[in-house]
Amino acid sequence: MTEDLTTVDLTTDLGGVTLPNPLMTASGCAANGKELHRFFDIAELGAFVTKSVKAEPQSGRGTPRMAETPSGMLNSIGLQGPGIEAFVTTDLPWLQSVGARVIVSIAGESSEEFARVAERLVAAPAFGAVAAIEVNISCPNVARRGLVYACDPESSATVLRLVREVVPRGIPLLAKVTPDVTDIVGIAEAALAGGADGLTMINTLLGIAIDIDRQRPHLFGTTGGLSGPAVRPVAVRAIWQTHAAMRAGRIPSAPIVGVGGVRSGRDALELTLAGASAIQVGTATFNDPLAPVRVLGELAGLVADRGARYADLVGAAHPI
Amino acid sequence: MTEDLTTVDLTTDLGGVTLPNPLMTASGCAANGKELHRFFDIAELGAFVTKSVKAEPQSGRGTPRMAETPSGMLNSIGLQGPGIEAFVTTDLPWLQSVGARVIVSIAGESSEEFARVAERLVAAPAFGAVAAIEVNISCPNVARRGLVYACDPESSATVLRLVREVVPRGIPLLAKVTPDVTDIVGIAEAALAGGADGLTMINTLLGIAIDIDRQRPHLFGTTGGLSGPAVRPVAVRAIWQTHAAMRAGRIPSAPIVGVGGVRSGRDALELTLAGASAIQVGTATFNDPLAPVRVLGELAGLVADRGARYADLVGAAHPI
Amino acid sequence: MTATPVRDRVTRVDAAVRASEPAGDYRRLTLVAPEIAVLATPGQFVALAIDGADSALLLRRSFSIHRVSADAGTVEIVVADAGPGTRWITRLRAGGEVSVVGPLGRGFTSPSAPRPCILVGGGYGSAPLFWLAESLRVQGCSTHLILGAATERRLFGARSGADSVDEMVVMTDDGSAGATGLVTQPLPELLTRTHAELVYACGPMGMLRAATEIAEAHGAQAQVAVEEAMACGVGVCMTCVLPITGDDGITRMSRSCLDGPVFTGTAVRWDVIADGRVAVPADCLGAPAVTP
Amino acid sequence: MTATPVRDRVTRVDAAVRASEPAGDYRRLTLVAPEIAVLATPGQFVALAIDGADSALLLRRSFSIHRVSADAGTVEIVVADAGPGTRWITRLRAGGEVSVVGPLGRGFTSPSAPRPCILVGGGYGSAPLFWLAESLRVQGCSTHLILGAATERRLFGARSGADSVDEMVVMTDDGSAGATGLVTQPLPELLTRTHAELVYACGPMGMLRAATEIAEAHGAQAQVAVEEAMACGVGVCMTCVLPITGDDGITRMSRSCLDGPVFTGTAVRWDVIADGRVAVPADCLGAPAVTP
Ligand SMILES: Cc1cc2nc3c(=O)[nH]c(=O)nc-3n(C[C@H](O)[C@H](O)[C@H](O)COP(=O)(O)OP(=O)(O)OC[C@H]3O[C@@H](n4cnc5c(N)ncnc54)[C@H](O)[C@@H]3O)c2cc1C
Ligand SMILES: Cc1cc2nc3c(=O)[nH]c(=O)nc-3n(C[C@H](O)[C@H](O)[C@H](O)COP(=O)(O)OP(=O)(O)OC[C@H]3O[C@@H](n4cnc5c(N)ncnc54)[C@H](O)[C@@H]3O)c2cc1C
Ligand SMILES: Cc1cc2nc3c(=O)[nH]c(=O)nc-3n(C[C@H](O)[C@H](O)[C@H](O)COP(=O)(O)O)c2cc1C
Ligand SMILES: Cc1cc2nc3c(=O)[nH]c(=O)nc-3n(C[C@H](O)[C@H](O)[C@H](O)COP(=O)(O)O)c2cc1C
Ligand code: FES
Ligand code: FES
Repeated sequence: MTEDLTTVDLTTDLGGVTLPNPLMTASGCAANGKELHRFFDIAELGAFVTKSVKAEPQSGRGTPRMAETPSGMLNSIGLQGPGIEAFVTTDLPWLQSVGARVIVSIAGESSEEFARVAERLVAAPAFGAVAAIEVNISCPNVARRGLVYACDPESSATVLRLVREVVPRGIPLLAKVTPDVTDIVGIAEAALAGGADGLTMINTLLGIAIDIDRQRPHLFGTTGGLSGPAVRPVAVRAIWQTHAAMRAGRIPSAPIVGVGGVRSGRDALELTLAGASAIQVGTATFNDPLAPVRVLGELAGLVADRGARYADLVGAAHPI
Repeated sequence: MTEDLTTVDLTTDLGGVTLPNPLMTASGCAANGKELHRFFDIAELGAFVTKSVKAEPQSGRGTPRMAETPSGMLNSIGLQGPGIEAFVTTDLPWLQSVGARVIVSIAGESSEEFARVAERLVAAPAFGAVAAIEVNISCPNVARRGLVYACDPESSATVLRLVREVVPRGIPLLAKVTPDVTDIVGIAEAALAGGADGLTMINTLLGIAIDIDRQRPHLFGTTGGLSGPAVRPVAVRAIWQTHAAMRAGRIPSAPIVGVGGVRSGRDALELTLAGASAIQVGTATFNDPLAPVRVLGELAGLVADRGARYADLVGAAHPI
Repeated sequence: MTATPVRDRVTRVDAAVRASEPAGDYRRLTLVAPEIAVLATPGQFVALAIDGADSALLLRRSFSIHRVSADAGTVEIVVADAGPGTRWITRLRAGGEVSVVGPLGRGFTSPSAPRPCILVGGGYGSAPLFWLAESLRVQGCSTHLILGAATERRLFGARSGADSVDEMVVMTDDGSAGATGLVTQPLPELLTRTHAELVYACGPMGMLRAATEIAEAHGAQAQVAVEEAMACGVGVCMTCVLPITGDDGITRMSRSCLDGPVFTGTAVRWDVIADGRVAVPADCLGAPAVTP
Repeated sequence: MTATPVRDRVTRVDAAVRASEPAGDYRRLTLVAPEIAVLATPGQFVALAIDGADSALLLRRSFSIHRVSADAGTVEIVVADAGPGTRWITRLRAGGEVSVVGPLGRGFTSPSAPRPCILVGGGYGSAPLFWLAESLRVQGCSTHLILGAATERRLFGARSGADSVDEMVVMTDDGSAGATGLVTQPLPELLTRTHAELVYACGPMGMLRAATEIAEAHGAQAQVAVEEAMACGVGVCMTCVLPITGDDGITRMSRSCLDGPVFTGTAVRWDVIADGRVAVPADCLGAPAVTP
């Protein structure tokens, strides 16, 4: 690192909201803040992204809920959480009390549930701490026999539209999409058309591990989500394709929050150069509870080395 | 290993053709045999799968053609090869001369090219060495602006139908599919309906790596195919879902050749328990040129430990 | 990576390996981690990273703290070679380095007044019990330890352990050391004889359940240290949950890395735990209407 | 893994590390691999795996063979710490073990009759040249070596190398050792003076191209050892290709691990090589109608 990192301009724009730096936790990889705050001040991050919350308390699935895989892992948590009521009365005020900029991740089994959760959130006294809402459309739609919302452009657009109706304009909506689709740009386009101000990509890839001794799936829930460095090339590809479509004017321009396999500042820069305006650190946090701030420091050093502002590097690897 | 491995029954059926064991090379990861034959006798394998061959000679892409990624790699070769004419006059006779059971992988830019390649192959004097034909539909369809055949059920079915017309009944056709789709079971179903006797899954996942120093994509061809242990959970999932659909009678039953991230006998058994009747070793060969036979030996030991025949373990992790 | 400031009684530190000694089938490692040594209490654990940034094994591995020396600034663990991660750890030697996060979780709770206590350890599960026994003894409790394992080589502490406790009984499944039988076999007699009201147990799930039931039948309370697969160890991933019934009678899927690893035995919903799987009880908070 | 039978002059062997010594910015490793030592010729290379089955680095790393001792059964390589893979290798010490595949590729070709030869090595590119020089000398050739690097620490063999050759010239970009300038600078004068008809060059692409052009201008032939990124090293992946023009005048994308790494300098299509990228020449066999 060549210079004083505090002078590096890391600010980034997220659909109208300016963050002091692009580093975030990833939903479901940082709980709701207290646990990591033992290791570092979570207000140092550009934003803190909470675990996806649904309308009611959720027990999640049975265990085993995880399987380690080469340079990654499978998880099958089943969106365990306290429900939006407990979230707004307990978690959100605490996040506000420590000065965190919060991105609340919301989920639902129906598009109405998404809207209901968003509505309750907007009404919360601590809503002032919320910088953006991440709409986790990479979860199963009960009405369509469990087909994931983000596997279908129309369902994706519907969820965003209903949520947009209840969320004030100044709060950006980020649609979080899955890479398990034939055409991720088409899903991104639909989410933006529905009302998303930005995209978070990628959620986990669907995977399975078999316990060869017991001769059955390793996870209680059979399938799990693959994450970690193993999937980084897929995340970079998804960001690249979507950002390229924006540059070419094929879909409207919007900020992309990059996530998938980021473990170091170099990885964060890789996603940035592909087109991400902000970076989430997920599974790497399990390896190193300080990963989000460590990556932030490393990224700051790389940006400084390049004598650049962070914003100048977004998408800079694109030829046109 | 508890017993003499030569007594273990490893035979497997591939749509009417019985192989002495389920281990194979993966297309494009073993060239056309001579190179690996320096390390081990390729006739020991259940089958040797050749590099996908097109009608005409192909230069492939510029370099860099590869990027290492965590527990995997990206490749962007562009199907470099000699063309079917040189293949049938040079490579195939050599493979026959060493006694290899050959699975010829064919590719094309149009469904007619696939058929033309198959026709020429069938007419070859050394065609007797061919145990099966693998139809690599995970490659771009020029007529549909480069959309990969296996991303679309209809195109997949068409290719298989045209190839089936020119290939004698006794030679099984294996459709090789990509995991980069929303519904892999739907593609499998279409390929089987078109005339495939079995499925090979999975081909590589689309990925990108960025060179953060030069600030441009690492690969000459920008995108590449992700392979290696990193993608194994995706391969297991694809095999599981497809085999489950067969067990449930939702699609016709057919053998699945499993490929993706296999590095050890344990990995091979994992794919087998998920539903694969044969196993290909690809990227692991780059780490260890003896990987295909080493995995075969390890798998034989695991099958023996379980006091089973290999065929009994196919899909054995499914609850129903 | 250097040691991070202690914000809340937990830290991440690059620990030098001071010693690695064989102990039967296990290895005892002494790690230099003064920040952790001063904070830890018996029953807590540490999470070790497996090699550096180029390791394909991303997740930390958890180990009960065997003992600490605040003076020497060391933390000791006892490790069984159970797979690739623990193999890497058992191959560490003096002079090596390993990233350690700790102390983690809630440890054992001491009785409010001096009381006889029974400690039950299966396999390497006995590792944290000697330190626990010593701290109970300081508090005036008498300590009775049952040590068990499949075979002699799987016992930990059978030689040196007797010094830490008032009474020690050794059991092996195959009789290769001590008496033949399960580690829980002497428990009823010991409970009756000592009038102990507290049983501390660490070992496999089946043993913890048996210890809980035997203790309950004798009017005693069991504190059990569970071992659930953990992706993070610090409370952020929700992989390590167990159905635990709270004082309010409600069962929740609770994180064993944060609310445990020590739980009151009767709070654990043993009824849904079998063969390495844990189902969500139908009466659990937020349980799905129909189990998937 | 044990050594495999040699089927065709190439083998995979688990080699013990006999020695690892610093050499300027590099490390020289001595590996025990008798099967490889007996087979290798100058200009061939070996491919080393990075750690075991739990390494996230799956691909082998290639290194020119510095020299072999058939008697001692050893193979020596010179390694620059250029990234995570080479870092792991440079940290290997005597007593360690590494999986080695070799000997790989086609090495240098000797002149058909005793002739003066010029050898040009940039950075660690000089590693294979001393062994080559010794074998040329045995065949009665006089040998003239130009050794170059950015700085003194990046030179390899500047001290001991002089014994292997008849004449040695040292160049550094910054003048920290020998004369100031590029390694190819003394080449024209040397070609004129020695009437050499053969130039052997090993080093970065730019240097190989310059050596080829200077040799050609003096009516000499250059043999260049290239360094393309290789996924397999054994000829099965097609990642390591370069456009090479054959005797038939046709350019093909040829595998540098199998048909190289030593190529005739004028056969390499330098016109499409720039800044770490190699394009497919439009006249290449099987080139796409329109470059993508
Ligand atoms: C709170 C706690 C305390 C522990 N104390 C000790 C101890 O003192 N000594 C000791 O030798 N072991 C202890 N273990 C078990 C130890 O963590 C596992 O043996 C180890 O994680 C296995 O890793 P592996 O790579 O060798 O095996 P693998 O089976 O290959 O591991 C694969 C994955 O499963 C997880 N896993 C496998 N087995 C277990 C297990 N039994 N418990 C938790 N996760 C598992 C691993 O963490 C890893 O993520 C403890 C576990 C926990 C949760
Ligand atoms: C025929 C041949 C002979 C070589 N001889 C020597 C030698 O004698 N001494 C020496 O120090 N190095 C030599 N190299 C270069 C050496 O292989 C690379 O420096 C090394 O692969 C880099 O790996 P890394 O993990 O340290 O770096 P990274 O840059 O992290 O490697 C990432 C990937 O790119 C590949 N790669 C990166 N740089 C190179 C390169 N220069 N050449 C080929 N592949 C590369 C790696 O193999 C790996 O797959 C040789 C390469 C070849 C092909
Ligand atoms: C244990 C675990 C739980 C997760 N839970 C959620 C969640 O609740 N909502 C969500 O949108 N993504 C969730 N994710 C996905 C991550 O936010 C992230 O998109 C993904 O893991 C890829 O990033 P990574 O490789 O950095 O982990 C979860 C991931 C993991 C590993
Ligand atoms: C360098 C390379 C080249 C490949 N070429 C082909 C090919 O020509 N045809 C094909 O069907 N698959 C090709 N593949 C895909 C493999 O056959 C295999 O499906 C994939 O790599 C996953 O398996 P693995 O993880 O064992 O490598 C190639 C893969 C690699 C790494
Ligand atoms: S291990 Fe992650 S929450 Fe307990
Ligand atoms: S490196 Fe694989 S073909 Fe040359």
